[in-house]
Amino acid sequence: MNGQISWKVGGQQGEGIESTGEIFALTLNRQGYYLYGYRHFSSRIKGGHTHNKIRIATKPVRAISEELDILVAFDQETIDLNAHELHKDGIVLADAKFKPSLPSQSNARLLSVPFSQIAKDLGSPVMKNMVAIGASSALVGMNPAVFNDVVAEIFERKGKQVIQRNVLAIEEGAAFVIMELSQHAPFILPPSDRKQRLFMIGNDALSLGFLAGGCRFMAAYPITPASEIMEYMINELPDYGGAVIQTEDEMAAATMAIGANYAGVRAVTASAGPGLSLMMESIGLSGMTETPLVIVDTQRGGPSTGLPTKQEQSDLFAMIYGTHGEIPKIVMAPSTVQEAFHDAIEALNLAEEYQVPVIILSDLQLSLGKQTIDELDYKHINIRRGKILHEAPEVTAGDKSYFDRYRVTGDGISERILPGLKDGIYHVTGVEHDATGKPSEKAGNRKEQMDKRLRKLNNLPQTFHEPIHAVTPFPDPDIVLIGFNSTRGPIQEAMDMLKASGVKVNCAQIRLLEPFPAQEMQRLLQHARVVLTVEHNATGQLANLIKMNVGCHDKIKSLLQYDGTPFYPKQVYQFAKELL
Amino acid sequence: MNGQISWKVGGQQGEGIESTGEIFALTLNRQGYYLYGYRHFSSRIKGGHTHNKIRIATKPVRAISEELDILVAFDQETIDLNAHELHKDGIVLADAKFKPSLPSQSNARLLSVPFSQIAKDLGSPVMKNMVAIGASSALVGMNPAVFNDVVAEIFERKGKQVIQRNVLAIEEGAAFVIMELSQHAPFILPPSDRKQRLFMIGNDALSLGFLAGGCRFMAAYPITPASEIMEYMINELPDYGGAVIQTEDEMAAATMAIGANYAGVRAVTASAGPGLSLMMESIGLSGMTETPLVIVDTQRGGPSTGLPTKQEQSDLFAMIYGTHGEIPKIVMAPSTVQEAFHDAIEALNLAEEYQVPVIILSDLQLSLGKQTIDELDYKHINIRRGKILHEAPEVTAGDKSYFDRYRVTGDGISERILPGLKDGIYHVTGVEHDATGKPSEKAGNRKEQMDKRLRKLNNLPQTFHEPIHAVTPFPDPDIVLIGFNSTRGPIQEAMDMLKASGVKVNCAQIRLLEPFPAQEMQRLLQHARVVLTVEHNATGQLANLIKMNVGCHDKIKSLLQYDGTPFYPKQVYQFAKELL
Amino acid sequence: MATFKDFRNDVKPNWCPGCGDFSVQAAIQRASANIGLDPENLALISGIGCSGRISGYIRSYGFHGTHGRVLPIAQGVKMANRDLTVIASGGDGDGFAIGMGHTIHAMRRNIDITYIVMDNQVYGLTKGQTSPRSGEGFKTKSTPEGAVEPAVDIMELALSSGATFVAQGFSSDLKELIALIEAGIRHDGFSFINVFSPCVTYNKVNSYDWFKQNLFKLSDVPDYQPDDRRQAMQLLMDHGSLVSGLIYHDTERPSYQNVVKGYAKTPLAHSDLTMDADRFAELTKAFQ
Amino acid sequence: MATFKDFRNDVKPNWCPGCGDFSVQAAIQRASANIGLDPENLALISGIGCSGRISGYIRSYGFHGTHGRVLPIAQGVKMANRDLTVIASGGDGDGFAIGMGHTIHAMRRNIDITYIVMDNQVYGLTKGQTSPRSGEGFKTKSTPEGAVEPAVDIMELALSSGATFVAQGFSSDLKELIALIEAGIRHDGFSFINVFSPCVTYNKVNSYDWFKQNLFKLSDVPDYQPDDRRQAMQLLMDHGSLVSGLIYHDTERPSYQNVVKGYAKTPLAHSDLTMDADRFAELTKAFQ
Ligand SMILES: Cc1ncc(C[n+]2csc(CCOP(=O)(O)OP(=O)(O)O)c2C)c(N)n1
Ligand SMILES: Cc1ncc(C[n+]2csc(CCOP(=O)(O)OP(=O)(O)O)c2C)c(N)n1
Ligand code: SF4
Ligand code: SF4
Ligand SMILES: [Mg+2]
Ligand SMILES: [Mg+2]
Repeated sequence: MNGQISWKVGGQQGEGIESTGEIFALTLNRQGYYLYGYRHFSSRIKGGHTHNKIRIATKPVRAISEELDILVAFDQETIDLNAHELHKDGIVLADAKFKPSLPSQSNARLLSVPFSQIAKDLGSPVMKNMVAIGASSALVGMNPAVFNDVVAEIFERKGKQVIQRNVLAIEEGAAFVIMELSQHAPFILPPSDRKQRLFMIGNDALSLGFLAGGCRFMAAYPITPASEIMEYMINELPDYGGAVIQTEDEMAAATMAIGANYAGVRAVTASAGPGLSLMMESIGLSGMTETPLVIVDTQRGGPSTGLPTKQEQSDLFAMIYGTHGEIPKIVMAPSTVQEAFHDAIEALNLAEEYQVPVIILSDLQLSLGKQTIDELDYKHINIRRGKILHEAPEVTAGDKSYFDRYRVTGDGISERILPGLKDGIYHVTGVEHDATGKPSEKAGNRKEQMDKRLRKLNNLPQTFHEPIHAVTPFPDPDIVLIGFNSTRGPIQEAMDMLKASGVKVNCAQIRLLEPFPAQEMQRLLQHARVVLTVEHNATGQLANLIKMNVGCHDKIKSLLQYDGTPFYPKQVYQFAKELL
Repeated sequence: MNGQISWKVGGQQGEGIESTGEIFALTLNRQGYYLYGYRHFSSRIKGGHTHNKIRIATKPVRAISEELDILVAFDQETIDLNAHELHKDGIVLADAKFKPSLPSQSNARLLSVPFSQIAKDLGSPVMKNMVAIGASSALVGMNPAVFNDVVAEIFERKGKQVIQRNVLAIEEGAAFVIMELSQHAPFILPPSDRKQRLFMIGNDALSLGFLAGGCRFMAAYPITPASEIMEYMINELPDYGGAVIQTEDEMAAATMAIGANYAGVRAVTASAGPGLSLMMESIGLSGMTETPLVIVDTQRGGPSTGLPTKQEQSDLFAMIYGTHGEIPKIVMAPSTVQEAFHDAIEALNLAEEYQVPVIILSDLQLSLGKQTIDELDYKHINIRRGKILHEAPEVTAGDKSYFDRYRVTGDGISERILPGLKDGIYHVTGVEHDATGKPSEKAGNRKEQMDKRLRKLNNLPQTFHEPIHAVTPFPDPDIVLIGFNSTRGPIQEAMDMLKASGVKVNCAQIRLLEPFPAQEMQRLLQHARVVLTVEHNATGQLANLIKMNVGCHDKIKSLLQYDGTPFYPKQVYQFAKELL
Repeated sequence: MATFKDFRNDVKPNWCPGCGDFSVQAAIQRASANIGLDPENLALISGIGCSGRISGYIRSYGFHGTHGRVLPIAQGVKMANRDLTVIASGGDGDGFAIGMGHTIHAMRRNIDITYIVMDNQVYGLTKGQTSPRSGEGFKTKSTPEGAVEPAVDIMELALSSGATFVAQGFSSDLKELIALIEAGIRHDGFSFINVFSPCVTYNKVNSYDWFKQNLFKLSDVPDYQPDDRRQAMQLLMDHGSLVSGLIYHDTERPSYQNVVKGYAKTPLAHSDLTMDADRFAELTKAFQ
Repeated sequence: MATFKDFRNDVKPNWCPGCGDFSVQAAIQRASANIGLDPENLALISGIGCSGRISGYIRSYGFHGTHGRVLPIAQGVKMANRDLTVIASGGDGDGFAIGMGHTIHAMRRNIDITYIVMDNQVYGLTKGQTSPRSGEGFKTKSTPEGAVEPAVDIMELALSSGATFVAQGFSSDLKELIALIEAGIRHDGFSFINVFSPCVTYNKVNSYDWFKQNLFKLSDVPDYQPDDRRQAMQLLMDHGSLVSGLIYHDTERPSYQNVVKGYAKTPLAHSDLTMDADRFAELTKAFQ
């Protein structure tokens, strides 16, 4: 498989499948491999099929492949549901305990390994996961000792004996398979560069970005797949003097973050679709009062409660257009873990520079798909707080006069003062207001203030660091593949396949969704024959956004998937091929 | 003025300005004139300038004119703010008490009338409004006795004496002016046809439509300019056995209406932007569970609390796209009082037939602008409840089996059973579900159910009674004017002026905004040279909607007004003229 | 007549083995059968959470709504069809965090529904964050140093909200729980039953044993009269609200449906929706 | 030192002549001056309603938010800058209808802000509908036959919610009101002051006179000790909560800011936001 291996472990939720995958992957990461993980899980706590599929490579990967080399099965259901992915030389490692069998149409090889028995013999049946890890290592020709460090860390608090036992379990699992194979390992991993890289999910990167970007307060309400952000911040913010409040609901979360931002702290909230729908009024308040606000929307299967644990990208329009009335708003969509880190910092900066709400759109696969990345660049960290005045401008009309918080300026951005400053007093309201923030219904003032607010982002598509991440080797492409968020990997791999098959193909991930970079998009599309948006939704929202902002209705096609599963690169490749 | 008169009364809020206008207008309506009113008011209870401008004509009018014949002023501010609207033969009727004066640049004539003095002499200073009404009647050559009936009705409970006094006040006001003029009345109203017509606001028509359309439950939370709907229903529904609950908030209102609809009652809610933003999650629930729901959004100045008492049309995108994930949703936009009545009934029908949320978009001017209409057609009343089964289909698998509430059908619409029916049991959930409504995360089922739901409205643009109200005298127009909601009047009058000036002009009001009637719009636009959307918002939402659905980016222009005031026909005319 | 088996369907609950919610499910099924309900006359409205799944596990009309909105939905159902028995049910986060406003107002409004909360003092479905019912010091994913906010005293709040039926049960005492639910359904008005329903996965503090040790059983006070609100408040204060049984019962105040003027005595869902021409003419005449 | 005049600006309030809210405005201005506050150190956060306009009428940093969200905004402000004195203020609809959930949770959370409600038992700004505080039988636009829901007893609810400072004032008793606001601001924790602030336009029942006749003044009980929650509850029950004065005051429980681990003693708004490379390296290392 081109020096890559695709490995999957499956079983019942709550039975350690997640940690099995985690230990296996973390170790390989430390060995210098690039990994990309996908977790299939349900909206329940214990029981129900779950699996963790991991692609292992010597260069960066950002998509899962449809193929499978090794399937580790803790129950028959796992085999029944997943064996079809195995190619003919694929191997199932299954616990002998449940008397595994292969579906009749499968050509794969079944290795029945006494996971449970070995674990039990070593004193603890829960160690069957370790046996499976050892067995896996044997298949990829890895010395089981490489797991020792990770095992030692995990069981540190449980003492030496437990560590020893788990190490033994891994060894015995490996030994059993080596005996069984009586030949060399079938899936030898090519040597890695052994560099130490980061292994993380998008939510980790967003959290780290917030921390590094100076966020010191978060208010949030738990929800899948956003909770990790809150949980990370809860663990880390106290070290920075900051705090997290788990609020009573999402309206409270968003408005508390607005209050904190108003008072001068970089504050964020994070949620998923249902929470974002509840925050719409608050987002409008941020826009109208020109109070910075950063919100993460980790998209999941909608509508309503939908498919809470499944991949989707269907909140695009709701995030761009979803508050009554008209406000300036920034919607960013990182498409890699590194971009998530970078965009989190940048969102905090833009929110303060433009005094607007900023929504960072993510999706479940980006937020939760664990992957290896080269590094997070310290140089990305920078703090730009925009027009904050630290001294009040001279007060002209005695102590009763107010600071012109909403002064009409050329760029639409007014100077800001943080509460507490002497002689800086002003008023803030979600009602239309004059320059000092006092309510005003006058038609002329209204127009001035509306224009001022809406003008703020006019130049953002030009000044934004990378509104569209485009790879454009061809001046007159047959096709341009376009996506946002986590489809970056499948699209790039599909592009490689298409190129290899002789197609002139460009691709682009849109990183700034609002205000939309129409000119840049126009340039990308004008010489293309076909434009294909690759989207995890049913109505082609990205395609519609392009149609509205750019046109080109006739050449825009969409590959839409909304069954909860992420794209395979080959799917994109095939669909594109058929279009041409 | 072509047999029309434009009259305005102004003063401090809470001082009877509203009732002065009301009595004057209601009487003229009963005299057989067509009226169209515009209320300028603030978000406060007492104090602050308010005025009521009324156009009086012998044929239907649906716009205010920029001109003014008579200004009744109860304070100097009213003159200062409004005198510029008066043409050179215009007259100010002002209370002598405040020593009124005209701005120097005004050519109008000032008639200082002792409103307060006359009223006081008659025993009650509050009757100054009646004096002003009498004075006005003299200017339009109307016998002051025509007001007697209305006065008698209003003061019925206060007794004969009060009635008598008020009648006297009117008479004396008229007498004073007649003396003063010492010539015939300057603005003689042409004779009317004396037909009895209805005089109502859009909110009345919506309420009447709901009542006539079988709505028997409403849950709502007060907000300007929607509260009248709730208040009307509170007064009338008890006569039909129904009930209204004023809820604790808008989430409760929307979900309570969902519960009631689920249980088989036609139930509605109504609000404005802030409330709608809060209902977004609930709208998604209605869409996902295929539970009928009808919501009115009476648009007002946004964003956030914005301009609560001012005209705007800026919720368009939020209403169409504003819930996370993707649901089928109908958004209707009546553009006249009659259409409001008709659409209210139709919304109830469509919500049940398609089992979707239906949003009726209105705007402040349509909702609150009081006007004369010919009649509300009883024939519009019809009740279509869609696929409700009154007997459960045969149960095949014993008493445990469930009814296939979400059976996948060709048209996407499944049969519905109302709770309480024996053997009709099924489950409903906002989580993705199988045909019986039980949660399911299976990819295949997911796709089937999504497709089923989104397919439901495929044909609606074809079957909807009038997706676009178009007036298309020209096959190859120079310009097409397009609007929605209350801009119908200004657009039609502008069209007449344009035609008169030799322009080939068509016009259209879009009545079905979602699903968008793209084909019909395409036909309307294809042979036009210029397309002009006339919108009360700052970003040209309607124009963008057309661009997205139809294209034609190059020829679409927009006239945008978002200062809270409604369009004058002449504005539309002039803007269009300059474009050509 | 229907038996509790008629309230079963073929779905195997998603809950973790040992979860307290199994008992609540069983208790609703038993109580419904005991009072002679037929499954088709029961509408079970549920919130979002582990607990919220209950509407899919009981054979009756079921509506699994959005997080925190179980009570408005349930009230809407009852207003639409007053002949249905309506039970609303969900978690402590659902009812006392995001749904707190609705809970207080539903209690005050007194529409005749029964609200059963599976109170496990934690967020189960989102994998173990603190809930408004978590005790001070309780450690969760979202309170690694222990919760600093005291638990909301929902029983006192219920009394203060004007609820006319306030009870508390425990998953381990199925008999009592069934009796409370029966009484709750019978009560004409809003009945609130908070059930200590342990989460065996994320709450290692408030376990079955913990409740067995700490719960004061009202059945041990044979002469307790639940009709005295002051005494009920006193009782709650005496025991930090760790009391099981029927704590307060106002049998005098009529339910909402019975005081709303004009509201039909028969289900609105069965109304004739047509309007005759005369009536319509009358309605429009008001606008002349 | 600032005087109450420093808390005045040049805006003429929108309120109807005679509205109770004028007194609340004056009381906040006086109390702020009395305790030696400077206008720039006061952040006045207000809700939406007639009452909510107050933030525009007092010279201080002011934030007029969205309907019902005054408390989360105010708590966010305080968390961001603990050196600011934060007053949240709004109407009874704002706080006890749409904002009820936040009110209960803010009381429980005990962040050090002062919440002053202008309770007029009606919706003023939307022109006279019933509010959760309207009494049974109260006739409004939305209850032409009289309200059928009893008024929410917000004082009992506050006590039950764990509020550490619960007081009630009356627009006509400016002296008492000022004293209560001063005490509320001084209290380290959440202080709740419900003020009977008559709406002269839409509430003809609960008028100044009505309150004068019906309000029990705690100042008439010279030995009342507000530190006993049971006694406070008793008192409220005795008088149907028509009591003015400082009803309950818990001086022991620390405010939220003082129990949250790690939370800086100096205002977060003044934090140094930079992160040095070593610290960053350490953070990323956790992901290897
Ligand atoms: C609007 C919204 N916010 C958040 C969530 C995520 N969520 C699902 S269940 C739940 C809370 C679960 O706790 P609880 O109500 O106590 O139920 P339990 O799982 O403990 O039975 C949350 C926060 C959601 N579904 N919707
Ligand atoms: C989300 C939302 N819903 C409704 C409204 C309309 N609204 C404005 S003020 C108000 C209630 C006013 O009553 P209250 O809070 O008691 O304040 P008062 O005017 O009596 O001082 C309402 C319902 C709104 N602005 N926002
Ligand atoms: S996580 Fe807790 S509440 Fe949820 S099913 Fe498991 S035991 Fe029950
Ligand atoms: S309506 Fe009532 S609350 Fe509003 S300003 Fe007037 S008196 Fe005050
Ligand atoms: Mg719980
Ligand atoms: Mg009020």
